[in-house]
Amino acid sequence: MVRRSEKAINTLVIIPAYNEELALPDVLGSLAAREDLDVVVVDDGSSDRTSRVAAEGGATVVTLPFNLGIGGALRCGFRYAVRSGYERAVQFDADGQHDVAALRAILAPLDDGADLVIGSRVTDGAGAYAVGRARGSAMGMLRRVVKLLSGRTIMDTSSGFRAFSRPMLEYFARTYPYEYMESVEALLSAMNAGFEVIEVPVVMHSRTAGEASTVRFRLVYHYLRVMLMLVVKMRRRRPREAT
Amino acid sequence: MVRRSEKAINTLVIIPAYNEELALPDVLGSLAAREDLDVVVVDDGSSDRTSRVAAEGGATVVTLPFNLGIGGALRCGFRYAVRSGYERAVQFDADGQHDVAALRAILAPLDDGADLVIGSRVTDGAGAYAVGRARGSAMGMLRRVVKLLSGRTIMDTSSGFRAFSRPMLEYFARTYPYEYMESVEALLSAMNAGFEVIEVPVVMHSRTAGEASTVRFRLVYHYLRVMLMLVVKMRRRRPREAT
Amino acid sequence: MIALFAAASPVADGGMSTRAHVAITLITLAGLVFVIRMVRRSQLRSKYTVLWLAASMTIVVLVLFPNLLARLSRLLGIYYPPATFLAIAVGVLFLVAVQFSWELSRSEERIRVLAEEVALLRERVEAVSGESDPTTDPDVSSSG
Amino acid sequence: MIALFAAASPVADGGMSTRAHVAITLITLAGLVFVIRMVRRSQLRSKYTVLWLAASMTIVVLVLFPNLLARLSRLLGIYYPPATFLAIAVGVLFLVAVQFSWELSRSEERIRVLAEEVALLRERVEAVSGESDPTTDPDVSSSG
Repeated sequence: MVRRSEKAINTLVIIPAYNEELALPDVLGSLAAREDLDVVVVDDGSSDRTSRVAAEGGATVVTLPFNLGIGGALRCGFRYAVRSGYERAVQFDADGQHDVAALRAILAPLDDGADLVIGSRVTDGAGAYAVGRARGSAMGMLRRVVKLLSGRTIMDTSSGFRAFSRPMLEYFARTYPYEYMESVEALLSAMNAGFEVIEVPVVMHSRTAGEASTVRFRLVYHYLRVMLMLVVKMRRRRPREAT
Repeated sequence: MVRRSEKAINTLVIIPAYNEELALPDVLGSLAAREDLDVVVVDDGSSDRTSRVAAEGGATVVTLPFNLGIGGALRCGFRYAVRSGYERAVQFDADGQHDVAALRAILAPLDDGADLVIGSRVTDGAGAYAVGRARGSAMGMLRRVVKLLSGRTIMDTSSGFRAFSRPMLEYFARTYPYEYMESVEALLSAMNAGFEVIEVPVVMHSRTAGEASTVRFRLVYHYLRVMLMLVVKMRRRRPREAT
Repeated sequence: MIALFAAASPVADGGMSTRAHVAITLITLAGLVFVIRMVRRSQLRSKYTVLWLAASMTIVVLVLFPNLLARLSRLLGIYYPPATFLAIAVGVLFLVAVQFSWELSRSEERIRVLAEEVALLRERVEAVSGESDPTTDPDVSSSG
Repeated sequence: MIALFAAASPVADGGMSTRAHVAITLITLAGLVFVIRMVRRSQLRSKYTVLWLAASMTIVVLVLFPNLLARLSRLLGIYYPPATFLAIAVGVLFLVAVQFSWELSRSEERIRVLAEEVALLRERVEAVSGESDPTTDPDVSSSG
């Protein structure tokens, strides 16, 4: 089932992209310098030229026939990684938020047995990323929920800068959640299934295109929904069998 | 549309398999001795290594993206057989219940114009297959229902060891039922559509992994449901046009 | 039949008048015919068939034996038997709606899986047939 | 409007009190707005739009003309008009549910067909691109 190019590249960068034709070229350009990485862009049913721009940028392009949301695009990327035989993968933002220089830091713990590495914005030692007030309090709330349900303190529960081991990829290829705030749900699900989760501080750029789109009311609704789902669901998971 | 290998193999063995990584190698091994057969394994959304094991065993593998149940897997197999141009096919169990030696007996009647040949466990002359009491009485009930609705006595209405002619394959590729106890429904549907059904006694092994999983209550519900559906549906079918 | 309906005095048994009885019976029978026609055309899966036939039968039984409804009402402490009837109907509808939301969740999940599979297939086909964008890495395009 | 509601004395016309009238009217209007918003966002297929608008309109008519309900109740032999109202609502919901089960059956069948097609396509693509398991029949693998 191994399909990747002949060079012994075993790391895949997964970039979920929805209408990102403007930001994508720079991101792919910065990744092109790294010869040891393959890049797949999952075009989440974009209505602009995202797919074309991604192909021109040298990435493998997987085009979803309609918008599935970030969770669905990621699961598709995980499935691609598993089928193509990659040993590890990194989730990377299409809008230039993540820094290629930070890839080393986020990939290193995988070699020491970590299954899921979270590149965290707010740990001490992280860089210049300024967190707005509303966002900050929301992050605090999620932190408390995660602490309550897993017993562990993860500073940046919703970070989209993450690295995955092969077993983690296989698990998420089947089970990655796709409802709003899927990153928190996925994190808890991984911890519950017994995967080794580690957090490392990374520098992040503030988003180029500001997305303050999450209206306050909807945000509250989604937080309540996520918490309800987590509380209801998280007890049921069986511990993962040893890999 | 003919795609099968150049050798003039016109018989396909269809093996629906759901999480059968343990039993499958032996089954495929015993089939490999027969040079005149092609084998397709329909992996019904297994969560284990069924697909891989099947490919390693030399079979063509068709992998369903999620579990469709035995009826769905079979219909997919029939569709594969029709598209690949096979003249006849045999349904074969992945769990070692069926005997390769019995293939000749079950395939022979097709040459004499039969469309559907049922390898029957309980006809006189069949071998050592021991039928449990609950199963026996259930089989008796089904026999009576089939007799009532078709006027014919079929001893083993739910046998999963069957051979199909090309016209039968084409019919089932479109219409094979997929709800629980689909084998009985398929049998009646074939008889109602005017296909030639024949029953031959065959030796069967008892299942390696016992599946007494059908709880009594559910079983009763399903029997009632099947009978209801059969009674309601079976009158409408048009007689099949001459082939 | 007629005797049964006639016996159903407005208040005593079941609290429904003869007319109401006839109306409900006719409507229920129409529903039964409708469901059976759908099944025959193979347009309805058997689990739904069982559901609707069971619901129709329940109504038929309650209409044919008004005493049953009256007794049930007394048991439940409802003073107006037709209200019991409506309450049962609403309860069934609720269960059906829950079942539907479960089926819809599963269907949506399956559609998502299919969309992902189609996307992966398309990538494969384009790589093999070399028809993806010309600027793509030639190594990948030529692998077909 | 007010006059209409006021005219609806508890028993004479439709048997509903003014308060019940106002409550039902408000709920129905809210439902109408909800349906129209959904349609505007193109989230509702037109067949469902027709269904829900028709249902809402029926309720509005029955509420605005209580005499209609009273007469219908007499016709059906129901002595308590609000029960007629509820019975109609339950009947409509049953029909809707039957319709939904039919739609779900069809959707599920289509999803199944798509899943089978995707599986067959994947087999083809892997055979052609020679990337399926190396132990596969070389004749097939080399055909790409």
